[in-house]
Amino acid sequence: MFTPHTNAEREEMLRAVGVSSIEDLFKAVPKKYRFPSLDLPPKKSELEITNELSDLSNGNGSVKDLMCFLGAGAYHHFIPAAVDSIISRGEFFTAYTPYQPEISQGTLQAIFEYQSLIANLTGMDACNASHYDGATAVAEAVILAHAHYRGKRPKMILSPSLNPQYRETVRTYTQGFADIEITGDLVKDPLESPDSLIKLIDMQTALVVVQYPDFFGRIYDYAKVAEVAHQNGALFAVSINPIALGLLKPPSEFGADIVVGEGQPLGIPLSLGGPYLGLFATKKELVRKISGRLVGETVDQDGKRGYVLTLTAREQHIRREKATSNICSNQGLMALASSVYLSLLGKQGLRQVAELCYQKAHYAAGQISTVPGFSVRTKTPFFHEFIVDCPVPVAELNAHLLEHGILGGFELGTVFPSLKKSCLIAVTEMNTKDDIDIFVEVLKEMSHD
Amino acid sequence: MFTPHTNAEREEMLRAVGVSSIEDLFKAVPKKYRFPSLDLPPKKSELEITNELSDLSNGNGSVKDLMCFLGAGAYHHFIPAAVDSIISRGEFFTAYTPYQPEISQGTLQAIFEYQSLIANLTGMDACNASHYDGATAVAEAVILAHAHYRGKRPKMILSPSLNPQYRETVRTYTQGFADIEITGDLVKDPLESPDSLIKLIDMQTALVVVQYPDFFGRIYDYAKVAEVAHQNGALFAVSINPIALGLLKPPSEFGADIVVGEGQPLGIPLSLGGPYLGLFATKKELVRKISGRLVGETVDQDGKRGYVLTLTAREQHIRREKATSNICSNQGLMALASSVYLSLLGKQGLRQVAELCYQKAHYAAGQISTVPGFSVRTKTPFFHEFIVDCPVPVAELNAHLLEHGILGGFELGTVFPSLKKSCLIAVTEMNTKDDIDIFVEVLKEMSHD
Amino acid sequence: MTEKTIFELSSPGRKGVEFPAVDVPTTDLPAEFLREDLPLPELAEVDVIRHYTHLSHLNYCVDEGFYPLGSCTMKYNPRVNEAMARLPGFAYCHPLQPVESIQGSLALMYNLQEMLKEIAGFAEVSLQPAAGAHGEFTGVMIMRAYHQSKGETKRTKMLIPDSAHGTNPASSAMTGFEVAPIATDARGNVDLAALRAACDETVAGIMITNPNTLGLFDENILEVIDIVHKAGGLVYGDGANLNALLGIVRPGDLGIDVMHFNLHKTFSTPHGGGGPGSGPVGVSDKLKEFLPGPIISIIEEGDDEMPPLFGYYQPKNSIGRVKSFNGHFGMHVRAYTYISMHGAEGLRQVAELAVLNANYLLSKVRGAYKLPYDRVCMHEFVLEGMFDDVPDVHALDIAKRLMDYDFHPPTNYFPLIVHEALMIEPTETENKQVIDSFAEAMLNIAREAHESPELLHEAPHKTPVRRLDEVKAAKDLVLCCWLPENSE
Amino acid sequence: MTEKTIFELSSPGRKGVEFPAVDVPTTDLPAEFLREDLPLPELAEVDVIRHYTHLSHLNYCVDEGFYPLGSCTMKYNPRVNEAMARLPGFAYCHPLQPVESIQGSLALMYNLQEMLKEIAGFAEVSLQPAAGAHGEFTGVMIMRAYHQSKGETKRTKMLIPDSAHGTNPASSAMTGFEVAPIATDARGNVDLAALRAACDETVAGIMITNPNTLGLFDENILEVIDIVHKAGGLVYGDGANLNALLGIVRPGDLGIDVMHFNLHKTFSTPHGGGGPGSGPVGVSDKLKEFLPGPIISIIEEGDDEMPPLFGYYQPKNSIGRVKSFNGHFGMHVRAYTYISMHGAEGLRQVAELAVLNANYLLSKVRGAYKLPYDRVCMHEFVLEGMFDDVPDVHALDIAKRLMDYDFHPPTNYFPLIVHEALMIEPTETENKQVIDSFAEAMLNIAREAHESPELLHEAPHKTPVRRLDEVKAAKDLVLCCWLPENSE
Repeated sequence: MFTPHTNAEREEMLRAVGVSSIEDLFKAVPKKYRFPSLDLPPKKSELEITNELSDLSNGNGSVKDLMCFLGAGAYHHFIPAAVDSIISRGEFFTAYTPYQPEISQGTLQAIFEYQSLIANLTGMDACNASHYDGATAVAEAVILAHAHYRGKRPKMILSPSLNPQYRETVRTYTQGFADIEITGDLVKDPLESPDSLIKLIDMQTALVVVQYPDFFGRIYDYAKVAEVAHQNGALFAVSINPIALGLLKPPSEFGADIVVGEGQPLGIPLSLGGPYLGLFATKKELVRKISGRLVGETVDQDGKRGYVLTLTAREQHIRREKATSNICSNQGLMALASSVYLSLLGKQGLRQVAELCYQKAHYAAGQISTVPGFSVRTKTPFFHEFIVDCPVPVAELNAHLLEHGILGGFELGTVFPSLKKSCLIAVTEMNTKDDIDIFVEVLKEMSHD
Repeated sequence: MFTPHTNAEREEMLRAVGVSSIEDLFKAVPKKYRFPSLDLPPKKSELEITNELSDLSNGNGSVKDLMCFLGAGAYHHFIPAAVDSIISRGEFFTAYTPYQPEISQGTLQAIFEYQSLIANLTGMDACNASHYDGATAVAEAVILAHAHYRGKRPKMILSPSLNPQYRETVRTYTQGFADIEITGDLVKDPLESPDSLIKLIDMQTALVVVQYPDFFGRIYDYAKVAEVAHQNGALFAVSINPIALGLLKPPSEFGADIVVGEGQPLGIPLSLGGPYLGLFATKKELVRKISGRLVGETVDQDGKRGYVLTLTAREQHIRREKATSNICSNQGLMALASSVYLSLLGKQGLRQVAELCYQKAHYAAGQISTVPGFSVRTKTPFFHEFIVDCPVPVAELNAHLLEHGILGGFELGTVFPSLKKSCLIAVTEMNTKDDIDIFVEVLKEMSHD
Repeated sequence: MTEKTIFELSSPGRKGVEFPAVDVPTTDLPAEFLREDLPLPELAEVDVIRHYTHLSHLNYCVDEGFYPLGSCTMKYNPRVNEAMARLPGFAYCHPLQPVESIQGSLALMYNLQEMLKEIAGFAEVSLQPAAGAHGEFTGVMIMRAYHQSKGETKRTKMLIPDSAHGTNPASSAMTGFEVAPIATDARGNVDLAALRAACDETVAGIMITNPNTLGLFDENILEVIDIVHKAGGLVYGDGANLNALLGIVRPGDLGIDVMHFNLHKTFSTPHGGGGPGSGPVGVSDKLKEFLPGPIISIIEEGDDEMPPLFGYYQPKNSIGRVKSFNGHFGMHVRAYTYISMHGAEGLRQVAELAVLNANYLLSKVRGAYKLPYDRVCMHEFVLEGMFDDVPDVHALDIAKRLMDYDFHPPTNYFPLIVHEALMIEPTETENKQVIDSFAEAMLNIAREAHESPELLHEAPHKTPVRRLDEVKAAKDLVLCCWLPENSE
Repeated sequence: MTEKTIFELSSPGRKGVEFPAVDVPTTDLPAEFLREDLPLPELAEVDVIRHYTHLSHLNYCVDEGFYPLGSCTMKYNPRVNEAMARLPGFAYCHPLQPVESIQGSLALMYNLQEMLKEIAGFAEVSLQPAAGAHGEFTGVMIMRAYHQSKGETKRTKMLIPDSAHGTNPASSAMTGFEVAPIATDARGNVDLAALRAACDETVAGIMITNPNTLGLFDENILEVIDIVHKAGGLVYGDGANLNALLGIVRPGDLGIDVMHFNLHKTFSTPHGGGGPGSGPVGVSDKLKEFLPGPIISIIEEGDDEMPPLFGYYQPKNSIGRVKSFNGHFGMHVRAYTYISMHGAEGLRQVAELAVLNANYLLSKVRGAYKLPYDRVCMHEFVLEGMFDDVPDVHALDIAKRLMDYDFHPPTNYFPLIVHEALMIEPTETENKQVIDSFAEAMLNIAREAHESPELLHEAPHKTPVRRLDEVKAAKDLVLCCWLPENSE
């Protein structure tokens, strides 16, 4: 199976080591606790575990079986078969961090290209080799801003329409920083215009973070917020949906210094929440402040182009407690998946997917708004998510939808007290007109209640 | 998508060719029939075809959902995940026949090892790079025997317990040979002992073909048949189930000159009947008579070990109409799958699978024989298949079983008039005791009818 | 580095897979039937994966680069094909399941039959044959059965132009026909005079490859077919070169009576290091009854509420099955996927761009190499791999030298009617940049042949092994290896 | 050969994937928000597959051979793990689905929590952290939260032995602790005197790596833990080296309060060229309430007829979530598969053989290389990559030279407490033959270092690129490429 030792080999090796049994190798372990008997299920063969997990996985209702109108930070998009074909190659998934560049050019060039693709997509100058996910990328932006101002500017302004899980993660990450103050996000009306952030920005502000499209799917031009932030000497960060950038102007055009976001929509399966991909890109002025891995282009001793991990002096294993982040792994394989995805779709394909999302979402919103009792609350421009106010509790509605094979929208009331009867509906290229029409029909049933 | 030409490139290429449009390249095609409009469904994107085929495949009840007791030439065995991981590598599946050995050593060594594995398994001296399936391998054995005796021995004796599809294929293949006479197989009682073949063997006999275990799962020692065949100067061929050879003595031990068989059980999915793998191995005396590809070991100009296609002078593209077979492709990727499977299971694993099949089949037979109305007809030793006589028409029984999520045995009456109420039950390592007990419970329901 | 064989990697007692213990009461094994030893190698999973990963790295493949192996249509294999064929509902159905439980697969096969009929202009298709040569054999058997059914037992002669595919003579011979070769004329067409002379009352038919192995579409194809038909013969079309004709012309419309398809060439199913292929056979109306069965048909028509019920039918005078079960279903899924993703327009584009690529490449190397038949080619063309002024450079040397430029060589020494043939088929999935670099390599090699021919004679230089001793291989004939003696 | 970047391979107008046309009535796009240009490369599917296939061939990987990267536990990644994580029911569930629709996944996560608790002796586990360093950070935050909850706000000092993992100081600093290093004694254990001296009322705890980065199990571990506990501190165990302890000893039993697991080291989930990892955190009873949520629990007990209903719970004084959603579920599936296939005995065997392999390899190279702490090692050991008589040969030279022997080099220059460290971890999935050849290479290199040191200085010789200019990379800082200017 996975350990190749035959009895004969084991004996021969023990002899070479000079001990008479394997147990002898563990004398340093306190005898009292040595060789505990673990209460684990009996071992299973590959045949048995395959059966067990097939049964368990069949116990789920996946988006392969259900029509999915659920988004709120993770999205059901089409993944071309070529993506998995590449990331299933042992050369990629069984290698590790490219510490030895001479035999890791595959991983290194792939990351370099990933950095390039994300920089091009976001309009930024540089991008790191990825963070864990969108939430931690935002947290790292906050820490970057803190370090950038050497702790002299405590105020971190988070938009109330930034993904609530991201905001929570930022608060967790910054617990140990006595000199960080998180503000802006815990307002009564999470739907207030981004302009209301402006009044919070002052010379104590290190960073303003907004989302684009925002958590509710709304598209805003943040130019004014960015301008005020910059006037006050603060940094401006934008958390993006990378698919939306196939259509929408990049955050660089309205002044972003840092672009973060969740890369999952770029060819990564939903997988109950992970592994995903934290995007992190900046203007060139901030490059040397970025945490995490960076790959740079260089030449070898024969002058041949090659790639290496660079600026490693920033990292924790060298700077130790002076490093600004402890991040060590990245989401290498997911970054690769997103690169393959972006390479396959290219300029035209990404735009097409973004347009499909936009058009289908608007069709769905239009149809839903005709159902008595339901109303579409989102009035501003939106991308592929919008808020629907419902005549029945959302949990009840979703249970009913599930019986009809439909995964309903996110129940906003679980996070926002002011949106108790609202849900957030997401529509992507995976939803056909027929799906949407069926969804609307089922909503109609609930409107009779 | 799959054609990379941009409009600009197309134009540039046309200019280089010296024509003004692509249509100009087809002037040799009769104008009347040029550019027909094909009535095909509108093209589908990858997203759409994926949905369509997911729906179609969900319209099947596969052995992943059903308990399978169906065999009769194709078997449901466990396939370790490593098999598909290897055969999915582009280096293997997007290469072709290794005509250029310097850049095809991967395929060549893999085939060489396949030949070696099958030779070791069957006890033969040599093996070719595979035929299409078990049926065509038997047909090729007949043609080999015909050529071996230069057409001077017309008689080809096929055992009545040789897979009926194999027998039919032999008859198809030999239609053009005026000097071949197929005999032995169309007897009243297909279950008669193999010794009854002996009386047919004479000096006109080129070949005797038996199956081991036979189509009905029975295990016979064919030593006597082989001896008589050899005494009469005829060749003796055995069609095997490779899994059974994990347990049973190889045909070499009872005198086989040729071993053929269906390689599907060696790590190849059922896939509604194909692609499978035709095994073909012989004693060394017949090596130069084998049709199909052969890989041999040699050295390169630096003395380094390497592999090449060898004895190609036998093949159709050189001998043309004098070749004994027109076979050109082989089942390369399936041969690779079987090699990976055999390498993973090895000596112990294959024996274990064979034992599981044997034991579970015997348990199932024992349990079924307790059900009123059902009786196990097979009294001789058997491997993993056995005949059950049923109190109701087999088609009706199977329809009932299917409703209970069970794939019943093969309806023998569709091929053998004398076995109208019998079915052939196959049991493998995939059937748990629970499966078998449930199966028996459902049979009990039918015994009340 | 030489990779050890899996036998050399074996260590007694090692295990790659474990299986569950027996969960039923046991029965004694029949001692007299048990084998004493099972001389298979013993490896852990990691050993197996590493071994085959190493082997894979010794292969050139389409995923690696240009593979212009003439007549093999080494086009790119779309990844979605692979994903579709592996859908559990397709990959894990038993071929003998009740038809009610496999309607999805039967619908797919039925639709594929319909598509192939439409694409090539035939009345019926059988998906059973396993490969091109197998389809050929099936087709020729059908021709034989047809004549037999008419009592025309004297029709024993099969005409085969010398520009036809290499398997045709063997396929004919296996079926009991005598092969009569027909010459090729100066323009690369079937020599009509020779054809007419051969067309007597013993003619069973002709096996024609069109475009032929020179890559040329026969300019007299209608006449060729007419001559054979008038003589009472049937026309077999070798479908190996169908890639050039998709949406361009339907062989059935031209009067071809029977043809095989190579799903692994035309419809992008992978070549798998030698196979599996898939060789469905299409026939005109009068040959339908002879097809090998089963064929998929609608056994109960559907209506608004119910889909049709698909099942099997057996043609009434079928030649019989040519293999077990239904053919290479896994390949049918891939071909169906490919055809569905192209539609009529897409398929025509495939042929057009395959032909454009071939002519474009030809335009770049013409002049540096001799071109025995200089016409607009179809999807491939044949050069002479020799130079009058450097007589010791051969096609083989050019082929081997191409490997040093990271290209797979073309087919060489085929067709036989061209001296030192180099048969080049770029396919439509290659882009202009790739073709440009291949052309550049060909031009470089032509220069090297004159300036430093030893570079060619000693090529390849950069491959995992150098030229191999084929004579030794055939003489010593080592076809198998065994476990090392001391392994137990 | 240098592989072009995908940007250099782009050709304007090329397409890799097509999408369906819009099937709904359209709405005008908001012109003021639209981007003008989307500067992404344009390639066909074949270009993309070839490009990444080429790149893959430039990598060394576990599937290729021995990868003794100390402290990274580069064990073989079973293929069944990959198949299981890709089961559609697992791969395609949305993290916010109603719990009723994801009972299979929640059951798996619940069972994995239980398994990890049992294996390491903890009271509760959160699967949320995304990687080892993330788990560390989470663990340290929990320690902070614990002290805060007790009002012990003055406990700001984190003790970190100099034999601990490299991320520990950064994790502590990020959480607001001051780091106090503790020395290692002559036997490679924590210096007890130094520890005692550091243990005052400001101590929050210690972050201990055991076995430590020298590959040694601390002989005084119980005392170390006791000293810290008595001072009111908590003990963090770095789980990166857990592979050596499976079934050997449970960190929780020793008194460790909190520990992260590296599923990608110990439990065979693949390293993916840098990630994703997965770093669940286990804690003792008193720290349960601080874990990041959600944690999977049974929200309705099952009975004979009904399975239990699994759901989420939020620990009452949770530090809060450390990332979105539930953690790296795909990695949970793999780890669950691995643990299930081993059972208690199998896991113990993993640790035993990992330790045997390390000691066996050590026995072969001892003598040729200096071994600063010569004891029975655990799963790894650290050599000095230098020779007194050839002072200009460095660990880096040895590392680079190993590539010429087709091996991945060990970790070098870590731990910092060993000069020119070479940290070697063979793992249990390597067989004796592989270890023998690696040892032979190490011995050869030691000889070469004396006889022909230039072989080492100029190594590697056989790799796709030679030694790279890292100074230039950091100075010129080219982190991205762009579409060629003339591409449009």
